[in-house]
Amino acid sequence: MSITAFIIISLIKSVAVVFVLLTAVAYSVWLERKVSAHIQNRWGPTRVGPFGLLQPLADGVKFIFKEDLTQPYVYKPLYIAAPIIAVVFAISSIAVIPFGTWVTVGPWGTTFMQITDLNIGLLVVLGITSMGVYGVALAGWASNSKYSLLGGLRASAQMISYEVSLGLSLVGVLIMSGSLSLREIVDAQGGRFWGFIPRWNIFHGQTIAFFIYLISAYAETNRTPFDLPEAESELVAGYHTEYSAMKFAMFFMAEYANMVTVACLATLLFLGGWHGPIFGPPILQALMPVFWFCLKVFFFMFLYVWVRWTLPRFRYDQLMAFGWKVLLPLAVANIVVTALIVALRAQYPGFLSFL
Amino acid sequence: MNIPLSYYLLLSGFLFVCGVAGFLIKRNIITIFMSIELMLNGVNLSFVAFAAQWHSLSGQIFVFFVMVVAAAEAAVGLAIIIAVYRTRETLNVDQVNLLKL
Amino acid sequence: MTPNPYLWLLPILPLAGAAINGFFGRKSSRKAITAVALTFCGAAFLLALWIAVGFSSASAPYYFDLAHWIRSGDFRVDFSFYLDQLSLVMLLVVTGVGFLIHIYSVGYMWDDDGFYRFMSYLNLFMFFMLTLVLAKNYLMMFIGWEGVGLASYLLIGFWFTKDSAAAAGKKAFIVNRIGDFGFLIALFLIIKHFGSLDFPTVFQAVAPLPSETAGAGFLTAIGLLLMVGAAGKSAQIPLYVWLPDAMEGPTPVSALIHAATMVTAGVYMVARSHIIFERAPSAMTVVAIIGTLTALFAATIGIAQTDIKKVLAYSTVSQLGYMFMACGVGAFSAGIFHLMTHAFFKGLLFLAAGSVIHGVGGEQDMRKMGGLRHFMPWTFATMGIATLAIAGIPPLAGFWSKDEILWQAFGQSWVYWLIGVITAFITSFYMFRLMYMTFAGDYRGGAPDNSHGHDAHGHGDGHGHGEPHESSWVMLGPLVVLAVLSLVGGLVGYGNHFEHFLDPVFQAGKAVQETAGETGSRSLEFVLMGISISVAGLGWFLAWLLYSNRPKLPARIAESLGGLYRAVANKYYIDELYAVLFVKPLIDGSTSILWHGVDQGVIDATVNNSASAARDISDEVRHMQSGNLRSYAGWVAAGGAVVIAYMVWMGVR
Amino acid sequence: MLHLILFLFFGAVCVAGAVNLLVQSHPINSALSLIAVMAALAGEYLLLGAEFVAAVQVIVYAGAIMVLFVITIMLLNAGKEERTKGSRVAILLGVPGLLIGAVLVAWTLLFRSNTTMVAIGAEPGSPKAIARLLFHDFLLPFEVTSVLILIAIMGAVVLASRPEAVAKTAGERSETTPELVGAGRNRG
Repeated sequence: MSITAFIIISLIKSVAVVFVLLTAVAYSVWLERKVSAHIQNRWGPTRVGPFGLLQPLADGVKFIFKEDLTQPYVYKPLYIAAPIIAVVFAISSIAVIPFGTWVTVGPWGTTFMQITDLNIGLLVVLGITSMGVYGVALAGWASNSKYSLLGGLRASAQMISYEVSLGLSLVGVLIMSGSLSLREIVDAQGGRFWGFIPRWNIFHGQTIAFFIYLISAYAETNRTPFDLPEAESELVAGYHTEYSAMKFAMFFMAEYANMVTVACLATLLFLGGWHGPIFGPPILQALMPVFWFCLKVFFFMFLYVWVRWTLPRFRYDQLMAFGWKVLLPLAVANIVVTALIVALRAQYPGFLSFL
Repeated sequence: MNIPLSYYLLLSGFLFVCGVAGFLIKRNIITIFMSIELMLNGVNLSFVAFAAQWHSLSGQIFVFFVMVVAAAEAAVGLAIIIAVYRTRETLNVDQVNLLKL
Repeated sequence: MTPNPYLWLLPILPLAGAAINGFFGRKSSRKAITAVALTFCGAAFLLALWIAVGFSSASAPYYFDLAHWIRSGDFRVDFSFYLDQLSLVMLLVVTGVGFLIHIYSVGYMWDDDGFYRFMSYLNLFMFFMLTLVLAKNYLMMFIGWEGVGLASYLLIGFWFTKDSAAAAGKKAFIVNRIGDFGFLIALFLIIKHFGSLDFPTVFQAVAPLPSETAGAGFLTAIGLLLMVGAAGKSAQIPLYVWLPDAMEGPTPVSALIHAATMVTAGVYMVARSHIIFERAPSAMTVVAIIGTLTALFAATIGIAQTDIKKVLAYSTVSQLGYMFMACGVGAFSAGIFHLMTHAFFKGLLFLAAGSVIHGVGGEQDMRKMGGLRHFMPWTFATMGIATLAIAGIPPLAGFWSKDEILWQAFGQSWVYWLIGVITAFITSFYMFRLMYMTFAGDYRGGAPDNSHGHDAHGHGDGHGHGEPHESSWVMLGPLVVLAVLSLVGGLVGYGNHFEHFLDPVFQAGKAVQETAGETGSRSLEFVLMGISISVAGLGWFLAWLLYSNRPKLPARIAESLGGLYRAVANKYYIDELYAVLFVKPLIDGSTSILWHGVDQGVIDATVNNSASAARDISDEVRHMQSGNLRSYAGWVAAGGAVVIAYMVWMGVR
Repeated sequence: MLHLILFLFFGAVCVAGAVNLLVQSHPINSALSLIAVMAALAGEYLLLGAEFVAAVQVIVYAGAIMVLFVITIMLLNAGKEERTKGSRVAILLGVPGLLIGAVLVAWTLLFRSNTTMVAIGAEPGSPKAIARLLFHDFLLPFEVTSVLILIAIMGAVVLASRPEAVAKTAGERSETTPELVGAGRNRG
C-alpha cells in the first residue's frame, strides 16, 4: 500500500468513524429518552419522525439556535475551552478502537476496520480518557459558581479515583492476552471451549474484572448511580450549570461519546470484540463482525440507560469508600490470582486447563 | 531522518532551566511546585534521549522511577500546601517564611 | 598435664552464691541467705578436698580449658584453669579458712542490715580468689587479682555511710592500683618477650635462659615489676599503708581478706613466678630486702598500737614481710608454708579479736579492755593458742614455718637472719602485750557507750552490753577449728614433708636450698632454733613484766623515749609523709595545672571559644536561612552554576 | 526530515508551554501550560521510540499528577500571583547563576558534545521489554518505590485531613464537607 493510499484510506476511515460515532451519540440520546420513558410508563419522543427517530436532529438544531449565555464573572478563556477539551478528548479516543476484522477494499488492498493500530492501543485510550477530566474540572472552576466548582471538584476526584480500579481491572485481561494492542487482545479471545462457550474474557476467568470495569466505567462517565458531579437535587446541574446552547451540547456529546468509548472498550476487552457466528454470502460475512461488535456495544448502551433509571444515587463518601475500599482491593486480588494462574500454567501446562 | 541527540538534550536543558527560573521568580507556591515538575520532566527527556543513544532501556526505566517519586512528591507536597494554606491563608512563598506551620 | 573437668566448678560455685544472694538477697530471709552462702562456699571446699585427695606430690598438674577468650593473631588467652601442688595448697587454704570465716560471719554479721550484701560480697571474693589461684595464665590471674581488689574495696567500705570506712576503701583501692600498674607492665613485658601469658609456655621459655647475675636484663625488670604488684597487694614497703586502714571493714573481712588470703596473693604470685625470679638475682635481693625491712618496720609500729585490730594489722604486714623474705632468699616452699600457717593463726587472731570486739560491744581500744579471760574463756583460750603460734613457741604452727624461714635466711645472709630474729622478738612482745592488755588484769571498760566505739557497726544498739560476754557457738566453732589447726598445722612441715610436696613446683628452686643446707650443719640449725625460741620467750617475759607485773612502767618508758615513742605510735608519720610527698603535690598539681591550667585554660577554653566562635559565625550566617524559599533556590542555583562550571572546566581541560 | 519537523513541532510546544508557565500570573494557566508541555514531551518520547514511557507520561503525569494540581488550585481558589519582593538573593544570586549554568550547558551541548545522531524510534521501549527490565533487573528499586508510595499515601492523608478529623474515630462521619474529605483521600 502506497503512502498516498494509506493517507486517503486513513482519512476516509477517520471521517467515517467520526460520523458513525456522532450518529451513535445522537441516537444514544434518543435511546435514553425512549427507554427511560418506557421504564416510567411514558411514550417518550414521538413527534419528530417515526418513533421520534428524528428527535436528535431537532435537538441539535435547537442547541445551535439557543442563546449562548456567558456570565460576566467567568474566567473566559477556560470557560470557552472547557467544553472543547471535553468533547475533543471524548471523540479522539475512538481512533484506536477496532470495529471489525480485515476487509478488502476493492482493488486498493485490504484494510482493518480501525483507524490505526498501536502496540499500546489500550494505553492510548486510557490516556485520552484520563485527559478528559480536565474539561469537566476546568468547566467547574471557570464558571465561577459554587455549584459548578463543587461539581467540578467532585467530578475530577471521582474520575481519578475510579480510574485506578478501572486501569487495574484491565491488567488481568492484559496478562491473559499478553498484549496492549486492542487488535491482539480481541484476537486472543477467538474460538470456543467445550464447543459452545465463546472464549471471551468475561467467561474466561475475568468475570470479576468485568464487573469491576463496568462499575468503574459508570463512575468514569459520571453516570447514575455515580452521577454526583451533576446531581440535580444538590448541585443544580453540577459543572455545566452555567453552560447553555452549543457549549452545553458539547458536554452532552462528550458524555455520550465517552459512554460509547467505554462500551466499545468493554466489548473489545471482555466480550470478544467482533467475534460471533459468521455465515451467509461473502458480503455478509465481511459485515458480520461489525454487526456483532455494534450489537455488543448496543447492549452496553442499553445497560447504561437501564441502570440509570433503576438505581438510586450514591452518597459521595459512600462512592469514595466503595471505590477505594472495595473495588481497588478486588481489582488487585484479581490481578494476583490471574498472574498466579498464568504463571502456574506456564510452569505446568495442564494446570486448570478447563478455564 | 536522523537528528543530533544534542537537540533533545538542549530541549531538556531548556525545560530544566525554565523550571529553575520558575522556582526563582514565581511567588505562588503551587506554581513553584509545578516548576519542580517541569524540571523533572526536563530530566526525564534527557533520560530517554540517553537511552536512545546508548541503546539501553535502563534510561527509560529511570523515567518510571522519577514519575513514581514525582507522584509521591505531588501527593505529599500538595497536602502540605493545603495544610499551609489552612493556617496561613496565603500561597505566597514570600509570606510563608516563619519556618514553622 | 591432665585435664580435670571439675576445676572450673571451684570458682563458679561461689560466683553462683554471690549472684543469688546479690540479686535476690534483699528480699530473702537471713536463714535463706546463710544457707545459700554456706552451701556454695562449703561445696567449693568439699570439691577442693575431693580434688586434693586424689592429688599427690607426684601428680602432674591438672588443667581445664573452659572457653576461648582473646584470639588476636598468634596471641591467645583462654579461660583456662590450672592446678598444681602450689595452687592446691592455696586452694585448700582459701576454701578452708574461707569456709570457716563464712560460718563465723553468719554469727558476727547476723544483726547487720547489709547481711545479704556482706555474704554476697564474701562469696564474690571467694570466686575471684579462686580464679586468681587457679588461673592458668597471667591474665586470668590478673582478673582474680583485680577482682579480689574489688571485693576488698567493697568489704572495707562495707559500712560506707561512715566516712572513714569509705576513705579506707578508696585508699586500699588506689594504693593497690599503683601496684597493679607495675603488674600490668610486667604482663606487657612478658607478652613482648614470650608472646604468651600461659604459665607453662612462659616458664618453659624462661627455664633455659641463663641467670642474669651480671647487671639487669628484662627478667629482672619483669621480676621487679611483679614485685611492685605484689607489694601493693601484699602490703609491703612502700605500699603497705592501706592495710592498717583496711581494718575499718568488718572483722571477718579483716580475717579473711586482709590476713589469711588476699594479702598473700602477692606471695603466691611471686612463688608462682619463681622461675623468673630465680633467673633475676637482683630482683630476688630486692624482694628479700623489702620483705625483711617490712617485717621489722611493721613489727616496731605494732608495739605502740592500742587498737586491737591495728596491732594485728601491723602484725600481718610484718608476717607478710617474713614470707617475702623467704621468697627473696629462694625459700619459696618455706614462704608458702608460712603463708599457710599464718592463714591459720592470723585468721584465728582476727576472729578472736572480732569475738572480743563483739563481746565488749564494739570497743576496739585495748586500754578499755582487760580481764576478759573470765568473761570469754573460749576466746581467751583460742587466742592464746594463736599468740603462742605466732610468737613461734614450739610445737605450734608458727614455730615450724618461722624457724624454717629463719634457717633458710641464715643460709643466704646472717643479716636477714638477725633482723628476722629481732622481728620475732618484737612480734612475741607485742602479741603478748595484746594478750595481757586484753585478757589479764581487770576490766577497764565502763558502761556501754557507743560514741567511743571505732567500730560502730550496727549491733551495739539492740544488745545490752553492760557485761562483756562470750560469743555464740557459730562464732566460737571456727575459732576452735582454727585453734586446732594452729596447734598441729605446723607438723606437716616436720621432716620437710611440706617442702617435698611442693618440690615438683619449686624444682628449680631446690638448687638454692641445697646450697643453703650444705653451708649450715645440723647443729647450727638447732642453735639457731634455740635462739629464736629464746627470743620469743624473752618477748613473752618482757610483755608480762610490763603489762601484767608492772602496769605503770610502759607509760614511764614511753615518756622517757619521748619523740621516738610518738613516732612509733604515729606509725613513723608515714601517712603524713606520703601526704606531703605524693598526695599534696598531686592535689596541688591537679588543681593548678590540670584543672585551672589544662582543663579550664586549654580544654574549656578551646570548647568555649570554638562555641562562641561558632555562635558568632552562625549569628552572621543565620541570616541566610531567612525562611524564604526563593532565597534558598537562589543559593542552590548559584551553587549549581559553580558545579557545572567546574565540570565543564574539567571536561574541556 | 520528518523527524526534524516533528521534533521541532513538539519542541516548540514544549518551549512555548514552559515559557508560558513562567509568564502567566494565574496558576491555573501555568498548570495548563505544564500539561501542554507534558503532552508534547510524550510526543518527543514517541519520536525516541519510548512508546510506553509516552503513554505513561500522559496517563500518570498529565492525567493524574496534574489533575491533583488543578484540583488543589481549584480547592484553594488560588488567585493571581502577588508581586512581592521577598528575596534579593534569588534575583541577585540565583538568576545570574542560572544564566551562567544554562549558557555553559548549552555551549557544551552545541560545541563539545560527543552525542550521536539518532533515528526516529531509535530505542523501542515495548511494554514487554520494559517489564522484563523492571521486574528482573530493577526489582528491588521497584519494591522500594512501592514502599515510598505507601508512605506518601499515609503522609498525604495525615497532612491533608483536618486535625479534628484525624482525632475522630474512623467510623464517625466527619463534620467537614464531603468534597474536602473526598479530595483529601483522593490525593493518594
